[in-house]
Amino acid sequence: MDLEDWHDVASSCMHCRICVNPEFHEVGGWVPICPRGNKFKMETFYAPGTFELIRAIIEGELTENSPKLQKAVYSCTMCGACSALCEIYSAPGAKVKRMGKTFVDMYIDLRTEMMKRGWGPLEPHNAILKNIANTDNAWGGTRGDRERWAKGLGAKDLNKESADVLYFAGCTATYDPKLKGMMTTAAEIFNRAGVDWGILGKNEKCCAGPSLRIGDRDQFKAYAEENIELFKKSGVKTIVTSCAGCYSTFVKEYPEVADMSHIKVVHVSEFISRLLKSGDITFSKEVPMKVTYHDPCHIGRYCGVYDAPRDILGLVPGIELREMMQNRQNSWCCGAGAGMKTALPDVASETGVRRVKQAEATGAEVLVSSCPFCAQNLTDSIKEADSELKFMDLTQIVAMAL
Amino acid sequence: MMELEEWYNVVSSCVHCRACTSSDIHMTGDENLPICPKGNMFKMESFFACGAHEIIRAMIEGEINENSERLQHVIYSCTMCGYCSYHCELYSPPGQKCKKMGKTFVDIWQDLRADMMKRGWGPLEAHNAILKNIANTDNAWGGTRGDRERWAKGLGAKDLNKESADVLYFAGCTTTYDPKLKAMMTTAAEVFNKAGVSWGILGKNEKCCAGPSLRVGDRDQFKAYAGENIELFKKSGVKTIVTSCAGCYSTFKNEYPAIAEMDGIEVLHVTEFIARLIKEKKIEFTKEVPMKVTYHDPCHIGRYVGVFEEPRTILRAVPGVEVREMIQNKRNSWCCGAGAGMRTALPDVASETGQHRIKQAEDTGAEVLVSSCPFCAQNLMDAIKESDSDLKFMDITEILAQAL
Amino acid sequence: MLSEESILKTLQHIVGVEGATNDTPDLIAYSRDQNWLFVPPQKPDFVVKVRDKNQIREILRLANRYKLPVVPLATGVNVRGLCIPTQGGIVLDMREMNQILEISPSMMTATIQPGVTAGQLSVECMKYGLSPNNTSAPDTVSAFANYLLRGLYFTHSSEGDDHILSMEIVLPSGEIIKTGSSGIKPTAGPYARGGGPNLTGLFQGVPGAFGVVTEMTVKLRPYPKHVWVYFFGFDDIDKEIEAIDEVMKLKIPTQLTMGTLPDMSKMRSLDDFTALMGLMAERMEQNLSESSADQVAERMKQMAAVFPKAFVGGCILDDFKDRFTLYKKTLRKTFMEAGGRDLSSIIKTTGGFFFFYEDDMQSGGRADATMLRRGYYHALAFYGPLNRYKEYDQMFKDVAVKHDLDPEGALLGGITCAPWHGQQTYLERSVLVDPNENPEGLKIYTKECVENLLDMGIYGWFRPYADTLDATLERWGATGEFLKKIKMLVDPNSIMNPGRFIF
Amino acid sequence: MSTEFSMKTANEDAVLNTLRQIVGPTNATSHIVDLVAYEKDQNWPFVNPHLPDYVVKVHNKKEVREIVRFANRNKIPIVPLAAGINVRGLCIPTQGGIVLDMRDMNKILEVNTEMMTVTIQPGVTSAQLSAACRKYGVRPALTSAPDMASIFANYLLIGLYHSSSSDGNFHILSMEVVLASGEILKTGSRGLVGAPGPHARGGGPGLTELFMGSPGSFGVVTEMTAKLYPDPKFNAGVAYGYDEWEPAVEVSTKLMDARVATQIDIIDDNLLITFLPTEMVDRMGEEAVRKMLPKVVMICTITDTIKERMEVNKKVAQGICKDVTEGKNFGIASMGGLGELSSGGRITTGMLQKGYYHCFAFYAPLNKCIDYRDINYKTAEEHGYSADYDASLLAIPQAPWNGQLTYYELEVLTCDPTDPAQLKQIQGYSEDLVQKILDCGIYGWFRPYAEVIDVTIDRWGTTGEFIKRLKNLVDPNNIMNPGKFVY
Repeated sequence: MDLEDWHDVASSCMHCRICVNPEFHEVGGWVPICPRGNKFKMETFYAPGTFELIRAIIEGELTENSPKLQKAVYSCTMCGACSALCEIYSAPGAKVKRMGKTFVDMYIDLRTEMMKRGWGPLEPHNAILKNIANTDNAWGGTRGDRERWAKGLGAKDLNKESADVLYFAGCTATYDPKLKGMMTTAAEIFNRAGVDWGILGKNEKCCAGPSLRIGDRDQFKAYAEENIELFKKSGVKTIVTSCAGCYSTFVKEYPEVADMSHIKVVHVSEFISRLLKSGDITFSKEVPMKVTYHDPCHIGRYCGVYDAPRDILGLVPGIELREMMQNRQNSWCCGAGAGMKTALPDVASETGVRRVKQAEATGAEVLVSSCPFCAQNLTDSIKEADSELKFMDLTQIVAMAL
Repeated sequence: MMELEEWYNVVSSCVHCRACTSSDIHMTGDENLPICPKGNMFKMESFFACGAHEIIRAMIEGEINENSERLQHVIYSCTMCGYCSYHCELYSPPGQKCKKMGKTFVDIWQDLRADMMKRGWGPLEAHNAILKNIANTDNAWGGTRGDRERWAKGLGAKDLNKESADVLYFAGCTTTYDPKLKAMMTTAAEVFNKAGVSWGILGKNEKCCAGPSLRVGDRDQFKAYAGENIELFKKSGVKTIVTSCAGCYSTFKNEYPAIAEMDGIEVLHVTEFIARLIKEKKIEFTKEVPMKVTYHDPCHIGRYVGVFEEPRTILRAVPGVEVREMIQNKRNSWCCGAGAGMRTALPDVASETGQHRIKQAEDTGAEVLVSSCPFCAQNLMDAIKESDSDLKFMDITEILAQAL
Repeated sequence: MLSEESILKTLQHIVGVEGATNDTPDLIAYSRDQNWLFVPPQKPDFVVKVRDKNQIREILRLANRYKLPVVPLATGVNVRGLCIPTQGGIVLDMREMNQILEISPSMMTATIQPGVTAGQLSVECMKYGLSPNNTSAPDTVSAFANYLLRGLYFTHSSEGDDHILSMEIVLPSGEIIKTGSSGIKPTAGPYARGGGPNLTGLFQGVPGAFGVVTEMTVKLRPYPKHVWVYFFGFDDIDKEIEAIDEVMKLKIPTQLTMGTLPDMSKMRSLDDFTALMGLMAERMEQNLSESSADQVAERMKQMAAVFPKAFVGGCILDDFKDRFTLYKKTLRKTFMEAGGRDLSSIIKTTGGFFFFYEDDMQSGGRADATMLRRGYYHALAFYGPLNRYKEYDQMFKDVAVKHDLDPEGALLGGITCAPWHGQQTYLERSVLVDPNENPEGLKIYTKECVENLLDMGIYGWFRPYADTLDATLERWGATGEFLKKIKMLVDPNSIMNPGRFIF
Repeated sequence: MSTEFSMKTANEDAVLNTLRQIVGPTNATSHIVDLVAYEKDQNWPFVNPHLPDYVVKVHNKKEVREIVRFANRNKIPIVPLAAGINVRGLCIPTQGGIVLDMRDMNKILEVNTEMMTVTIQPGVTSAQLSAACRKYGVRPALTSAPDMASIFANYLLIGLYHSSSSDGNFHILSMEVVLASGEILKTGSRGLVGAPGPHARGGGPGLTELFMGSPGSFGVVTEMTAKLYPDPKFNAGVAYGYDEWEPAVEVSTKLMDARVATQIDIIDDNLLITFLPTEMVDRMGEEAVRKMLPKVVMICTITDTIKERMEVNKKVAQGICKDVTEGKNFGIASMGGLGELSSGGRITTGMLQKGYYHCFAFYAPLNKCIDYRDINYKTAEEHGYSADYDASLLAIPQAPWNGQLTYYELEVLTCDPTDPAQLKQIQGYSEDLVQKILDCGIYGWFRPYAEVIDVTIDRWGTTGEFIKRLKNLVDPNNIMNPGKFVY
């Protein structure tokens, strides 16, 4: 939508600040939930402030760019927590819910408007957009390297062959060597379960979620159309992805670009959970570990995938899952979202370190999640907080138990 | 009797708690009622006991060093009913100190008026008339000595100047010289005869008990008369003195012992004596007296001495009489207003205080207001007229006379 | 006058570069709330984040010297524009000054700073087995400001609305006043009312117009182990009021809310219900949002058959089992004898409103925030004797008819207030006119209702909201004049939240 | 024939004539005989006696207003006096001027059982009000001061009540004050024209409490509406004697936490004796009575309108007392006079028996009770009193119980100040004790008595300054009971 369409929602903010702290009965304490506001404190950096900014921009009260405006707009990780809370209690949330949207959609349209007016995005964001334009991925990795991880893992080449399941690895997991394990374990699980799967290999392009969240709507539209074409051409019925970002983009954003109803998009945790339930794979080895699970915003708050990862961990023999104080829809963001890691690393780091501290408080030895962005940021944050915690992806745990 | 200065410690220990200005609600039917006639009438603090204490302190310290009508008004408008003393005695320092000395505030007020006379600041003209009468005619009313015994003619009273008897009936000047009160004496005589009491009177030689002189402030006249009377009583050889007058009774009981030895002569008020006769079954009441009455406790036999029950036993003994208590009764009675020379010196105080009591009597729904003191009788009768109430006043003896 | 740059530089010198700003985006965030119709939006000139009272003191001295308006803001959650800087100046944002300085179980007190929210205080107190007097406002409000302005509490009918023991105020001159235990040094603690005139009352009920309150000690009570929520229906409002009076005089209920209900038979759909039931409907709408249209209609029919003309609802909280059961028994008996019907079970299953409050009533929460879901929450709130409820209700209906609004369109709710002398009852008429649709209509309606209420006689307004102030001033006589004198005494340059109270 | 007594006196002047025009010839006087009654009270060791220049009996608000305006114009001090029995010299005109005697302005204007409020004038005494209310089946807050006291002034100065532990001691809802300028200020709901009654507190800043806690130093309060409470038909009591103080304090704390008591009194033996009927003490002799009494007694009275609630509360109270220690059960009945707890009475005048009632009264937390006791006993001994006989302590926990708000009274009841040596002794003891208590830390004084106020001002810091500025605002010419409060 255009920014103007949000005028009614933006000006109905009651300033009740329900979006600043989660309901203390659920969380058992009075804790913050908005990474941006918690760091910069000024009201501008909380949702009510942003609503007034949007209203001011639409009404022409705010007519010129400023570093403070950029900082306010681009320091938001788009974790969706404020929207989840406002939805229950207050006016803008109720209106947005009736529209079938969340505040994240408004923030995306705000950044689109910023780009349209030439007020943004920030330099590091432009680097990402350029990378995507040139190399179909945000990291500037070569197309050739796209499929290197899959060599010898029995993945069909869906450009030529056909299969039931398309495994969409996602750029971040593909090009970050530290995350290679996410894909290889996924492949091992598919093979073990006898799943008929394949990958697009070289032709796999960025889902363009980051472009959308940075504000380049055109780039997103172009890539979305191409990808949807590609998916239709590959004839698969199900797409499984390990990347939470890709998952939410396929589920929530792509349907608005073109019809995606014929393909079912499933996150790797949901897929594995189904395989376990159907008995295609079973756990045999003991994994005596105390773990705590971090809900990635893009599969949790965005799409409500909370239980699948916990079901999986629940079935792993010998494992002990300890919930953090802030979990499920009240989770604290890992800090990497919406291009934060590249553009405002201090926000990403400070947010991540706070999450690491929360994980330590549970007494767990391992912090588990299932999203490459969370993986990157939480691993860095563990180092920065020089914590003894170890970070493992959900699939790595599954692999140990197989 | 003491000099005013000797009261310095007592009066300066007043804590101004004003217990002397209103009744304790637990004693007066859960009502917070006035208790001081002059304070209730003139309202200013100086008219209450706590004001009087400060005035005495100021007179002793010299802060008040000249007479004034205001000072006289404050001092002489007190009927000396003793109610303030009773309430102060319960908890507050001056009352407690007096109690330990075996005295009450009335002693203070008497010494104050003695001091006023000594300073030549008092008493009032009307009081001087009383003192002159007593000096000349041995009674406050100026009645002739001859008339002293007229009431007793033919009632079988022995002449105790010559004969002897067990009981000396001391009529008292007010009862003797006020014709309206004659019945008080004649009924007393009738009761004595009926009960076979050997009694007599001093007749012409009966002199004023000089209580009024003391309360007006003339301590010398009181001392003189008291001495003579005590001699007379001892000479008459009686064992018991019975009097109808509450004033004489309290003077004999409280003041005379300090003047001279009374050789163990028992002093009884007529109500005490009759109550004893009833208990000893010497007299009984035969006739029905269907009457609703309420009894007014004269201060001088009630609060001064403590005679509360005897009058009530008499009334209860009379068949058909229904006794109804006023809201302020017994030790908490409201004064009739006649005390300490009030009727002559400040009649407005006497009248208003009396009318206040009449209203209380009416509130009980009684037909007859009964009492047993000539001063109360005079003042309450006048008060009934002034407030044109349809109450009737009867002395207690009149009631029992109807039942004999 | 100082230039804007030098003022900003001085402010940043006091609170640090990050703490003070005049960037437009920051100013915009503080410029309005939903009460814009009665409190016109206005950007402040500066926003300053303060952390302690010395910073506040320096800022006030600066503002006093250069006559810069100062608007103290604890969390700013009052939806009545009390913190909108209508005359510009400095917004003193105390959200980060949110320490709970002390919770003393033996003293049963808590000493808090302005930024402490109601939820934060409830959570901390629970750790000691204690509980503050929980406000029924959402838990994001500042407990501090709520006590200062005397809010509504789940213990309103047994503990009343005065919960501050003592407080510390910074005056524009920079002086620091200690009320309550009258600040005799060394004091045994800033806890209780000391001797001499008690200034605490003077600085209450005033939205920061006499000085910046920087610290306060409030009463705590044992955590209520037992909670019972009740809902009785009456057909005769007079009998109901009598029963309420009797129950209040027995000093039983912890919170008691009452009111009349519109004619239920007119309800067909959820929208009818929302229009008719006003605030109470919000949570119901949420509960029913998942069910289908005919399920909703069925639920409406069920309720219409049962709903009474008037209701009494509320809760009883106690920590002693047998006293708690005694209260339950007595309250139920009194209401039943007055013709009340115990509708608790039916209401719990059908609509649920009142019962969605249950755990809030015991430990505080944000259920009340559902009232904000329509995007506007405009209400006329005042104190008056309960026995005049019908007169007030009739007046609101007449004015509604006069402005062709649905007379049954809103609910006059009442919450009884201890110590119940004068049958002091908080009365609120929620106005369901959407200011965006019909601003002028709402203004006329409100002005007329305010005038009528003042003519009929009320004890006083719940709070000095903008829409009630001007009509009240002429009727305040000498008291109004005296309050002006007090204002001149403490704030001669009128920098404290100007225009918000008297002048 | 009524005799006319003139009130003529030497010092009659224009002022007296004006006053007489306002209130009538017999109601204003400057005659020495009338003035001496207002010159002193028993607290003269700390408030030196001083004659007023004029005494005026007023009967309504209009008269008060005219007199106040006249006095303000001519800068004549005004001392408002409701009953004047505060035995602490609060109504002694230390700077002369007019004593405004409101004893006969004593109407109970309205007893409203529906609103549970009563509207009274200054002269209404506690006895008068409690008796009047009983007819309606309600009771005011019954002061533990003697019932001759003005309940109006008692509420204004925030007294102590037989239900302070449950009803607290703030009983005024709204009032009318005549300021020095003659303006009539109406606080609470009275302020708003057309309010449905002077019954309750209105919104906005609370001005009522501004005029409480000081002896008429901010204006003459001419009318107030106070709270009424249901007359408790059922009352019970739990009383235990202890030989140590710790259990008494612990039991009282637990009882207050449980909110079961109407009133809790912690009384030591020296004070307890004054409450026993004087005949009993005289008959048995003080020594024998002392042996009978425990060191300290905790009396918990429980009154209620609902029988079962009283039973429930009593059961809880007894449970608490048993859990702490098996104290010696001390029947209330044997307390004689204390039986007046439910109807008000004069028993506490007994504390004045010895002619002088020196006491320090302040607010502080209950858990410092034993510190204050030790300070009092030690200071008393240092000044030649005996801790066993002379120094005594009374502690009454107050609602709201937060901050363990407790009223403390440290007394010496055995001093007769007319003896110069004892006068020097009590003044020395008093000076020493004030400093020690302030150093130990209190919440605040019970009332601004002379012997504590000047010592406290310099410790009151900016709050003291602010109160002075408030006083200056309402009373620029400082005519309102000058010298009695801040200055």
